[in-house]
Amino acid sequence: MKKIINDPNLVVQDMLAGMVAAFPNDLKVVPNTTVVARKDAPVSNKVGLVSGGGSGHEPAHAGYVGQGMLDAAVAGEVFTSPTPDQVYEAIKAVDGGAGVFLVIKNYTGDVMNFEMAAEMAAAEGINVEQVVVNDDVAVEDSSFTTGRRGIAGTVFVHKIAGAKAEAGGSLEEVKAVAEKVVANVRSMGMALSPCTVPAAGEPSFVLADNEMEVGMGIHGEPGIARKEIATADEIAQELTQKVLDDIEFNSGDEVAVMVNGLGSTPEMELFIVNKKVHAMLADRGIKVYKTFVGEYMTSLEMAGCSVSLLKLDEELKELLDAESKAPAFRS
Amino acid sequence: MKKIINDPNLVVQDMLAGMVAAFPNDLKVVPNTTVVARKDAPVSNKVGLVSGGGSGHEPAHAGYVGQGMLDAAVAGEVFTSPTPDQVYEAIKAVDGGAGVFLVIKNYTGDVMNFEMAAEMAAAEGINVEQVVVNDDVAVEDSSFTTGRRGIAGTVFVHKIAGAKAEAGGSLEEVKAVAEKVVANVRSMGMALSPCTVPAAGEPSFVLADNEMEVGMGIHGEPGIARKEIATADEIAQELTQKVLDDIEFNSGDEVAVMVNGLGSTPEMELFIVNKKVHAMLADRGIKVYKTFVGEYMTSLEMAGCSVSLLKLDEELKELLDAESKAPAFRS
Amino acid sequence: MELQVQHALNWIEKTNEKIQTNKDYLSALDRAIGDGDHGLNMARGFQEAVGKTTSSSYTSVSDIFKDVAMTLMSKVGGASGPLYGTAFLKMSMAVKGEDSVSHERFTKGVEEAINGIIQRGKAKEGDKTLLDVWTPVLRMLQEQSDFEADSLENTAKSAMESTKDVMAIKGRAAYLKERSIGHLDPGSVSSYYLFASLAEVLKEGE
Amino acid sequence: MELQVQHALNWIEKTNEKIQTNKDYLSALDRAIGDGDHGLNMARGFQEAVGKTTSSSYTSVSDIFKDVAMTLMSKVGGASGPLYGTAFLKMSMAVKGEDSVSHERFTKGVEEAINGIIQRGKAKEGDKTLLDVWTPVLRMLQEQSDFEADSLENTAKSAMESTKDVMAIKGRAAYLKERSIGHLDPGSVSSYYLFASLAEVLKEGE
Ligand SMILES: Nc1ncnc2c1ncn2[C@@H]1O[C@H](COP(=O)(O)OP(=O)(O)O)[C@@H](O)[C@H]1O
Ligand SMILES: Nc1ncnc2c1ncn2[C@@H]1O[C@H](COP(=O)(O)OP(=O)(O)O)[C@@H](O)[C@H]1O
Ligand SMILES: [Mg+2]
Ligand SMILES: [Mg+2]
Ligand SMILES: [Mg+2]
Ligand SMILES: [Mg+2]
Repeated sequence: MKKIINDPNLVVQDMLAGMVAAFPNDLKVVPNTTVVARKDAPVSNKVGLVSGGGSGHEPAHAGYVGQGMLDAAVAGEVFTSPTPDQVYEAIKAVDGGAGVFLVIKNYTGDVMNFEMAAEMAAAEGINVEQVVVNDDVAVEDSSFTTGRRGIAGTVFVHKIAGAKAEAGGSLEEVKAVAEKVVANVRSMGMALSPCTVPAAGEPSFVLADNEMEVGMGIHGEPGIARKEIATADEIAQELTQKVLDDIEFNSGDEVAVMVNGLGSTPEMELFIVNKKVHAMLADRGIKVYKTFVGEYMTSLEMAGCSVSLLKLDEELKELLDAESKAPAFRS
Repeated sequence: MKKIINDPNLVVQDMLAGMVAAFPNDLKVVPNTTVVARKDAPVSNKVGLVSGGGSGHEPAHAGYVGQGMLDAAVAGEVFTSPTPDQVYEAIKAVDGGAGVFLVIKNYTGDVMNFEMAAEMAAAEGINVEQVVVNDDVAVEDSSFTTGRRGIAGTVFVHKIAGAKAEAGGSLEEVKAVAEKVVANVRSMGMALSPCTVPAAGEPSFVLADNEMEVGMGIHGEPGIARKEIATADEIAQELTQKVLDDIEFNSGDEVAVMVNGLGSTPEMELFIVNKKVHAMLADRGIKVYKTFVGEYMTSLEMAGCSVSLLKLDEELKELLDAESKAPAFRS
Repeated sequence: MELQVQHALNWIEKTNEKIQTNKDYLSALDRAIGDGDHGLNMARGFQEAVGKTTSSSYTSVSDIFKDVAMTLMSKVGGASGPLYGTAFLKMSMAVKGEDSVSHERFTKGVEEAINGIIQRGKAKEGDKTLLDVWTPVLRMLQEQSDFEADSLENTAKSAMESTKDVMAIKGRAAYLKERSIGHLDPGSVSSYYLFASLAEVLKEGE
Repeated sequence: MELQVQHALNWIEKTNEKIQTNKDYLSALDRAIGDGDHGLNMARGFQEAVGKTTSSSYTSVSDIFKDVAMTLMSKVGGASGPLYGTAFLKMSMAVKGEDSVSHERFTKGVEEAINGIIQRGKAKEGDKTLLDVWTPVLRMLQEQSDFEADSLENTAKSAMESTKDVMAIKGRAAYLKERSIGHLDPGSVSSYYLFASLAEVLKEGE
């Protein structure tokens, strides 16, 4: 394991300190927590937006804290959902009287920990609502199982729900628009190489030189299939087709595209994938309203990418375009 | 070699197509060239800014094309300086009548190819000036040798000279401020792992599990020393100290900090490095005006980072803060 | 016999020892079908729990369980944190009011713990989660009228082992579907350590 | 003998063959002390150059050299593109006005090429660049009055080999300082291929 770290057990703490040092006017760490909040939190009479999850997905989630996006992000240990007390601290830190909205990625741990925090907050009289993001079409959507995971599409929820809250939306309105995003966003990913959790010191899986893993999560969990490595066009084709098959996309629809790098994929390769994604959408008469190419939801130093599509309507377009001052999402 | 590409010989072409597909309202490829230019280039009566170099440094250089930054970026083959005819195409594409300014990184190839293009442009009556960026303190600054390399600090030149040009600065003024940045910016890098040029298929060097390479360039060239891998604090200390030793920094000085990832370093690690850089500057009474943490000037999928410091005065601060609409540098 | 305060303290300490010793093993199990942090999570949580229980003084088992619950809840994270935390909290509530714990009360505690786990995690026996150890243990406890260390250890062990042949329905391993077959469930292994430690305490206490 | 159009065409073709064959070797040399693209650069450039010369018809060596110069300039990139491009451009100018090229004219051409390389690259002999092959070759040419294939081949070869023991002052390898010692200069090796190819052409043409 080669990493630029001090102590494998202190990576989260060190990272948060380095992050707040970088953006001292915009971000703060809530004392004695792993919560990064807007410097001006709580913003009174604004719905407070909280997200978070395990660390190792940077810039998610703290990079999305800022005016127009999240009010706070809770950082768990690497790939480990944060604990309820930390989420509760975040809720308290951003509660400006208009309620707090939680954006949760659909993992058993995240759902449980966030829900427990929500119960604690409710017991203190704070109005809390939530959405569970499950955009990963690699996984079957079944109520009998854990259901689909939340991956890169979550960033669209942060952006759009954040814009709604910033514009003065009520807790119900924020929830409604977040649910609309969840209903309209789908993603799928693949990996060429694994990642190593610092405290574990072992790669999450082993791939042969000619292998790729398709249907990756973002925690180094194995994907749904292991295959011979394909060309960028074939990879883009496979991911995008799975996404397109999952919800109805019609000619004339407008979408936002996100080609997300998992950590060590050169941007060059993401743009090569993007070329094919656009070609496929053009073939189907689907109009791309906006494209995001880069590292939005990573898996430490994993090599690979995901493709997300968000079907847009006028409301979503406007909120997607609204100003954001989050360090990792300037618009 | 594991890469998400189609044909190793077409990566630059595919990338540029994917890039312009992502930002169709902002960027264009000048037909039959590898030049990415502002959609509205040439902007009349504005000094046109051209930079570029080998590919594989994404988001450099095309990611910095946009209002407030570069007018065009010329992409060479991976790690290979673009040819004079391509640079000349860029110059012609951005010449709005106020002259064209070239930002060149100090590598023999870049300097020669850009200068030849400048000669071609001069022969056509276009007013061309240039600056050669040489911020890498790992390399000795000697007029008998090739001199210092240009690395991540170059992005500050793009930003500040770009803002000056956008504000209506004359060719001389743009040149003067670019030279001021070059005089005040210093960088140094290190790597934990090499990168592989797609068409070559072999890693640029081999490091043992416990080794790091210090004083890296950004083309997979070996650095100046190979050492046992150190902690993030030690690495930050070594890079930052070398930078601080190179020009006078006094207590009370204001600086911009850039902690740049070389390609596959998780952002988490960059923030851990940033923490130490800030601590060192605070110890010396040096004030951090603004911090940039992320991938600004990469080396394909190399793991490692560089630290850059730019000493600021009022003019540089204002230009650094000025609006930029380049995809990879929104402010 | 009844579980005394010292038994409960020893239980937590022994569990912690086993988890620290097998930390890498638990993480390796989780790497195969999950995200590789189960050993780290449990080791972090139980280390803290022992830190808490050894630095406090107790007059009831219920209070010990409560402190363990709170510590696990705030230190483990992931899926296992809320689940183990809830389990200990429910056990704490079930054995409240008396200093030591009878077999009957303990059995009730495990039953409540399982209810809590199900309520939180929405899994059922056979989904390849730690319930696949807890539920057989409960059945065994219900069939007996006093603590029986050996059958506790044996039941937990064979229950843990049989998670290997099962396809995961809940938890992170569920994403793998058929590919999850052939691997032990990490949470079931840590639960086995928990009950095996209890068995050891019972033996020493006899 | 004089260099005829066909000789010049053969020269470029043979050079290209050697470069294509040794493409990976040249890149590997460049990886050791540079950025690993010299083989790629030269192979791309000479492939195009041959494409150009074989699809055109020429009445003078000068025109061939000019097309080669232009192609290399616009296809190679890096440091070697402008340098080889300039070299061929200067040679083209020096041998202009006559269909074929005498030894004397060719010698003058190489001298002008070197001047061009120096003007562009600001290096001097001994800096561990391709000048370390071109300059000894020029001296050898100046000492003789007619083309001598064997001494051309030998001079270029030993000049190329002696770049190994030299510390780089210019080019990318200069960053390595002492660490550049012990490695051949990639540009000198490609220049050796160029002159070795010329030697072969001269032999065949005799
Ligand atoms: N819904 C659930 N109900 C019961 N137990 C579960 C559930 N989901 C996961 N588990 C248990 O948690 C274990 C994984 O814990 P851990 O690795 O610490 O958390 P995470 O999966 O969040 O990384 C699994 O092996 C399984 O036994
Ligand atoms: N200033 C210079 N003068 C003469 N030759 C040079 C100079 N710099 C580099 N070279 C030659 O160019 C070769 C490297 O070419 P190449 O790898 O294609 O370009 P780059 O160094 O830009 O990657 C070196 O081996 C050396 O022979
Ligand atoms: Mg986890
Ligand atoms: Mg090069
Ligand atoms: Mg886990
Ligand atoms: Mg080279």
